[in-house]
Amino acid sequence: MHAFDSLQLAQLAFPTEMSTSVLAPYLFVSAAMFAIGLIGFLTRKNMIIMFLCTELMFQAAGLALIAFGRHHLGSDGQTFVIFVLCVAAAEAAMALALVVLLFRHRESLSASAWKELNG
Amino acid sequence: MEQIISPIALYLICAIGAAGIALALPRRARTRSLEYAGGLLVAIALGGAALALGLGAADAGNPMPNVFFYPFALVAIGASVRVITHKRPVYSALYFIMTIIASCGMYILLSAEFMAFALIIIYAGAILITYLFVIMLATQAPTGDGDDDLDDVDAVAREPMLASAIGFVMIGLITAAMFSGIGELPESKMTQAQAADAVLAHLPKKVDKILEREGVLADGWRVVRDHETGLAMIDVDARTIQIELLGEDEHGEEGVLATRMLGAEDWPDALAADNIDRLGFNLMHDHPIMIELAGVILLMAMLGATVLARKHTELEEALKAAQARKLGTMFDDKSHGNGFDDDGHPSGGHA
Amino acid sequence: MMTASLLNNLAPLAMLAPGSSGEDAPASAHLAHMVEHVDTGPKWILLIVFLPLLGFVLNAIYAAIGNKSKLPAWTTIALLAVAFLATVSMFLSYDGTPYTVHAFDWFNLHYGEKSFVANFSFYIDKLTILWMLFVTGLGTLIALYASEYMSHDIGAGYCRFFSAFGLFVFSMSCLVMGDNMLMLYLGWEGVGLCSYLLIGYFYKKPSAVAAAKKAFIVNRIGDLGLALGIYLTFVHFGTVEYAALFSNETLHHYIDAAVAGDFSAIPGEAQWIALLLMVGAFGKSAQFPLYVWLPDAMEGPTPVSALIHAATMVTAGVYLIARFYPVFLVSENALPIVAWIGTITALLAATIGMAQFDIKRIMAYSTVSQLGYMFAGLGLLSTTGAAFHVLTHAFFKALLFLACGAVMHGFAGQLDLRKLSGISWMKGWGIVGITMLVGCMNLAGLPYITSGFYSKDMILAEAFVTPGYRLMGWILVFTAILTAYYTFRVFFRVFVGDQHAEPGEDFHGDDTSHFHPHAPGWAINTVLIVLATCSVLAISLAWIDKSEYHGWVGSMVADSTASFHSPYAVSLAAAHGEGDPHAVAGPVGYGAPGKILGMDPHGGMIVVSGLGAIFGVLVAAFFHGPKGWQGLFLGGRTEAGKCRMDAVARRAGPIPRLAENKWFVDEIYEAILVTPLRILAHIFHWIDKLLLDGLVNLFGFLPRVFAWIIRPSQSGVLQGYAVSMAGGLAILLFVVLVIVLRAGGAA
Amino acid sequence: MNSDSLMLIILIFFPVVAALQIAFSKNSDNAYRVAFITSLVLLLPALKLLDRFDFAAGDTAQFGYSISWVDSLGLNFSIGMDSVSMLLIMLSVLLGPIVVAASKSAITKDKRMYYAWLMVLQGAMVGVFAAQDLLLFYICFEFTLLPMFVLIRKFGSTNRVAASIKFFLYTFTGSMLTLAAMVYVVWFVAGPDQFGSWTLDIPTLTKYAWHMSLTQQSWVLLGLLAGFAVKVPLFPFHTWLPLAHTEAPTAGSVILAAVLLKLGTYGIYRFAIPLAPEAFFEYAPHIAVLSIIGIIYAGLICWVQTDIKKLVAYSSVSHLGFAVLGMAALNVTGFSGSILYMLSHGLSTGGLFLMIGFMYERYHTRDMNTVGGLASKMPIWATFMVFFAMASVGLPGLNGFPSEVLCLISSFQSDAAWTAAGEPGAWGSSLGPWFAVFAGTGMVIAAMYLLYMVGKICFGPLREPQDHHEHETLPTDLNLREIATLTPLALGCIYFGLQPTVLLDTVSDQVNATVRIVEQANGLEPAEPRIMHTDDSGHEPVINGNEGASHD
Repeated sequence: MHAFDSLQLAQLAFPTEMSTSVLAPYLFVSAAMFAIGLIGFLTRKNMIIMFLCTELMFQAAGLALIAFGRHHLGSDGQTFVIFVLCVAAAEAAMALALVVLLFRHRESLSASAWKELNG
Repeated sequence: MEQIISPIALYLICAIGAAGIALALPRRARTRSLEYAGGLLVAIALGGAALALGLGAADAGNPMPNVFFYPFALVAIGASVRVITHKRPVYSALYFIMTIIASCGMYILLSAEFMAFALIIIYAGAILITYLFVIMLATQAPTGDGDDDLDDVDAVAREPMLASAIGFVMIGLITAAMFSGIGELPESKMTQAQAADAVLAHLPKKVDKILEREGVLADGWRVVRDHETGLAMIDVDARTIQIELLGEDEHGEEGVLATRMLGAEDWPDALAADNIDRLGFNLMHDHPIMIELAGVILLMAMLGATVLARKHTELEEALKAAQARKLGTMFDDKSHGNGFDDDGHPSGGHA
Repeated sequence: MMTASLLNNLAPLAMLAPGSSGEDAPASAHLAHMVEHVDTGPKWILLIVFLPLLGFVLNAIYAAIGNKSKLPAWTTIALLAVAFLATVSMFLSYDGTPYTVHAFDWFNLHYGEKSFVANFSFYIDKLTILWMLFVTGLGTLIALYASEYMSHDIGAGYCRFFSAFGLFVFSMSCLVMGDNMLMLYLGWEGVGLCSYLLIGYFYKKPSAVAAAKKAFIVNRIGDLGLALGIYLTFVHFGTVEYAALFSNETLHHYIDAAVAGDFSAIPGEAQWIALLLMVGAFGKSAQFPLYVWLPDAMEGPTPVSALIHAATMVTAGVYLIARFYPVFLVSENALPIVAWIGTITALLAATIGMAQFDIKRIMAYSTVSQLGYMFAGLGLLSTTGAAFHVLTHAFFKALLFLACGAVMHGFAGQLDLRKLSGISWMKGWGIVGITMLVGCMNLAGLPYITSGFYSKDMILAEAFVTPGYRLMGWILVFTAILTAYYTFRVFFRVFVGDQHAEPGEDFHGDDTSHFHPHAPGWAINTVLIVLATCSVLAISLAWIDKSEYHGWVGSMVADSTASFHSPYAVSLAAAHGEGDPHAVAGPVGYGAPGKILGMDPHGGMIVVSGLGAIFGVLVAAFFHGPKGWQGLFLGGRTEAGKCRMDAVARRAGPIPRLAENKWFVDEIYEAILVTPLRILAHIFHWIDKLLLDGLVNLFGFLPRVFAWIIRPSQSGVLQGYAVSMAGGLAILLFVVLVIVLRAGGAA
Repeated sequence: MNSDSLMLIILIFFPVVAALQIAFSKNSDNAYRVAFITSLVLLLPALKLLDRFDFAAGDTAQFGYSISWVDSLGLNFSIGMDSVSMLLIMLSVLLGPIVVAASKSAITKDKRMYYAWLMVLQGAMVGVFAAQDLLLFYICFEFTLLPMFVLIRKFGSTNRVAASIKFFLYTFTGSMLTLAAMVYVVWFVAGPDQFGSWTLDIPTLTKYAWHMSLTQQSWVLLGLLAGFAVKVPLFPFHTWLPLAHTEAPTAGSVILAAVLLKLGTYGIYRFAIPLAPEAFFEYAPHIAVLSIIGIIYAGLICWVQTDIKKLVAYSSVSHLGFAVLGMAALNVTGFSGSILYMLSHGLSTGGLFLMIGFMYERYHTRDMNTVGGLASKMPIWATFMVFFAMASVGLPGLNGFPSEVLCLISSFQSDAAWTAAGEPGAWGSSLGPWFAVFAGTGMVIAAMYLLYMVGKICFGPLREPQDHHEHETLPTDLNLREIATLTPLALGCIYFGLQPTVLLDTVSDQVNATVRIVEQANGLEPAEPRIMHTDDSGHEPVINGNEGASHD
């Protein structure tokens, strides 16, 4: 237990406040993950990967929410992550169904195969 | 406001990272070295970021995150880079699981252990498996180790430079925004004790149970409930608890026979709200409607997915195209006035 | 000429104005005296105006129910006769005080303390009565004539003709009797409308329609001037009612200043009024340059030509100037312009009339020419002369037209004097011949025996005695000779000589040798006789009241606001020892009027113009007269179509041709006015179509262009949109960040 | 709400109810009957209102009725009518049965749609003139567009689609700017220094709007004119009109000419001048110049038209130039003349369009080279044609004349030079004799093109299209129904021509009130002392013209 104490494991240290200097690295990780997810969404042509990238961005948002929640010593952040999870699940279900549908039509997973909005 | 990280360093890190990602994104060129170089650059950037943040905090004498944070962060970001740079979707999905697991580690560091496990169960266990199913459904199995068998869809990234630039500009901006505003974040309104245990007041039965288990409460005693709100009369700051004895009085009527105040010395260690208590209470007490909505969303998604993925007995594309062409010529003819006979029937239809 | 006002040197003569009570009375005293008391007249006066209107309404009803008898004619004649009788009784009952009769309110706009009032009411003074007498009288007679003349149209246009006829007399009455300028304008446009309808009576003939249109539009140009004049009058004097206008003290001051020769004391706007009104008069009375419509107006039925385009409507211009004589007096240039335009018109029209072969057109040009005389008279400060000439001209020109109409009626529309000869000797045409001779003598102005001589003489003499206008006098005398020539040219060729007649274009038989002229009936003959008698009797008017007022007409004019008797004319009378003793002073600074042929002007005038007229007749006889006594033993014509003049005309080069084609004035107008205007209209049309509408369409098109430009951004590729979204978000974040940081820095 | 206000409300909503009835009834043959009876019945409340109207208080809104809608924004459903609105409402109501009756034989298909929209239009027209609330005005103003759009689009002739779109977009674009200007005025008046709370009440707005600075007023004026000038239409914003008129069905043309164009002049009179009096004073000469260009330009274009309907359409542009000129003169004569012009133009041009419609039903062409000389075949028609043409020419005794006279006199009167010199009649804006002279040429040009038209279509040898055959149901000449539709207009022409005083008296108070607004805003002396009598009583009023404009 003492070893863990020295490591300031979260659960035991919970009631203590978390300083902004601790918060900042989490946020940076969150931002980086979000950006990577974004880049992936923008660059990859495979629709499945694109959806994966959106999940990545959800993840980044979730991390930020939890980090902020911890900073504020509240539970709202976690609650919201639950909703994010819900949405992510719903999105995955719908999106993948769509992907399957679209794949059946074009025999391709490329997002560029669908250009009907071309003006 | 103190700068957590020097903006120049931040922007430099972003630039390096952008370059790295741009290099690492898939392309047809058979130069793996470029991808490695990209990976290296990303690593340098991340290392630089960690260093800068750590140094900044250390200089100011501020606390640093738990040491476990660094491996988790490294794995999370590295895996997510691989998610978007790997050419094979299955690997991407697996790397994504890795990202999630690393994130879960960070969740635990942030004392959100329930969410950590929920995430693993739901994401890694359910969602990603679905992804894998779909990937396997829609992609043919690789025939070799090289990229040659891959479609352009997977093998070539679309405008990597632009996207990387935009992405890292976003990082720069978001982090700049966060870091410039982070010092002004309001402190929590709750005391630590409140934050931890305020929820206990809402859970009088749980308090009764723990107190009984710990032997603090004698038989027949229980925590006093507020008449109107039904909250337990607990002062988490002062660590005092009001308890009462219920029973029949001399007239044989049910009522409060005695009340007493338990002091801080009587407060058992076990009397504390855990994370799940708080989360559950928050979820149910503060966001009931959103739960309903989430349920509806999930239901609709289920229905939608069912409907969308249903296999239609549809016309072949070629047949459709042929029909469309036919219709097109028919209307063309009409516009020239010779496709219809006088009664307005398409003249070509009977041929 | 323009700058030298007639009034410029009249200052010492101011006291000569009739009615002035003393030598020190201002020149405007007479005017002020005239409108000092304006009574309210009896309501039966309204009969004169509204009976013709009733005729119009009744005839319109006849037309609606499809009447096919002469009922419209008799209705009209009866109503007009009653109106004439009413006019006569108005004349007889007039006691020297002008009065107004109110019918109903028309314009009544009040603002502040001021108002714009123009009611449907009538102003009666002697000038009005003079005009109304011959308007209603001639109207009745010509309606009678028309009842026979138009009989071939019974059931078709008969009702239409007489309803327009009634409307015309109504409008003319409004014009003459109205008590304000807007009533005058109402009548003015009303007679224009009737003129339009009646010229275009034969509406299936394109030439008639074109002539009607031309008449209306050319008149409208004049009307514009009149309208602007009226508006300017209102704006300047604050009223358009005669009584208020003529009693306006500002106007009196202006007149006094004008008589003193001090035109700089009169504001420009006040002087412009007369010039604008003058344009209206030129239009209606067919003066140069707006005379072109009148000859074309002969497309209408002849009674119309006689009534509207000879006797009444065209004298409206003269009436206008006479009525607004005080306003004209205060304008430095108006009267000289009127005089000279009149002279030019008289000469020009006479030269054209000489070369025409259509007898009705000759009469039309002679009308224009005679109107020129009237305008010259007005311009020479002789309203009396002008009014007298209007009166005599109304009789003899109506007579001439009606005689020509009888010929036209009888010979199936034949009007070419080369195709007719010796009509007087045909059976049933004697009366026409005799009355025609009377009319011709009047028009030619044969001395002493014709009323036309007296009236014309009054104007001519005025020109000779007015300082600086002797040239005008000679031009007018020359014109008189020309008048006598072309008048008797018609007479000698058509009415005397061997009998010969070719039917006109209205003849529908196959063989012209079987053509029998259709001799006039009793109605036509009666009217001709009455008019001829009137023309002769009008001589007497020159002698009634001669001592005091220079004739009966002079007495009528003198008793109205139109009287500003020429000091020269009065001095002329004085020279005969008959005039006002005050006049003996004569125009100071000019000495006695100049002498003509060594005689005093009046006497000389008789000699000159009388001899001129006789000379003109003789020339006509020589060139056009038939052999023998019928040609006064001078003529040598044996055939209808050939005469001595032909040879002269051949030698004269292009001049006869030019004159016959009216000096190509119509063509010149067409070329310099109508065609450019039409081209301009087409240009406007294209500007409208292409430029303006094009601009509008361009604005409608711009969004499309814009859409076309940004359309490629809608590539349809999902990630394209995502990139722009992310980029946009980045930019937005950047902006927000910068703003927040700035704000934070400032705070 | 008293019974009189109820009458006014009936005038607005009863046609709409009838429209619904027509639209949802099963039997399309009844449509005509219902529409006709409705429009005829509407004459009764109109007459009652006319009877109850207090002519002595013509400058106040009578029969007022107001219910609150959105209090915090000051939105009300507020109606009422003063003398000017009253006249225009009467005109609109009078035209109702006329246009319905005129459509009887012309409309054979989609009757329900046609009459329903016609009835909606009828209600909206009354509404726009009765509105005392800015938003209500604007709603009705725009709501006249929609029925007209449908009428042109569905029932017009060959080029109807383009015409309807241009009509709609052009006028709609203009009125968007008008809305912006109106909103600005409302915002300004709601400001703390002014009324202090949101209001859309037109009299209240009028009371405060002139406090705006000249610059503000200029922009407001520009915005307001953008909509109204297109509607009038003022040169050079008129190009939609010939197209719309030519393509519209007869009833549409009649209403368009008789009422809808008046929305523009009414708008100028009711909004542009009172809301931006100083700016209007400043720019009146420019507006007058535009209107004069319109008079001459459009008149000359008329002269070279072969399409008779287009000719009359352009003549509207030319004629309404006089109305705007009268407004620009900014004096009592000008306003009176202008209002008279609105009414008289409605009668005479409405009549002309009816005539053309009747001819078109029989000959199916509007080309005067193809058809003409109809006097011999259709004498009654030709008589009416000449009559209405003469009314349009401005023949004295008919309706065009009084208004034309007053408009021209007004521009004479409002002369800056005379203002400075203290000459009589020197007031109003700074136009002058030259404006009157050039506008006056419009009289000559009107005679030119209208006689050209009458000469071609009525007179001359008979010309008919080669494939012409008699109409199945209509007689050669006008039938009784057609004569009955024309007669009220003709009688109106004569009555207005001979009794303009009645109208002048009616609008006198309202006009004087408007003049006072302008004078007040421009710091001019009240009207009375500036009318000077030219006797030398030493009373020389000093006029401060443009310099006197207060720029507070």
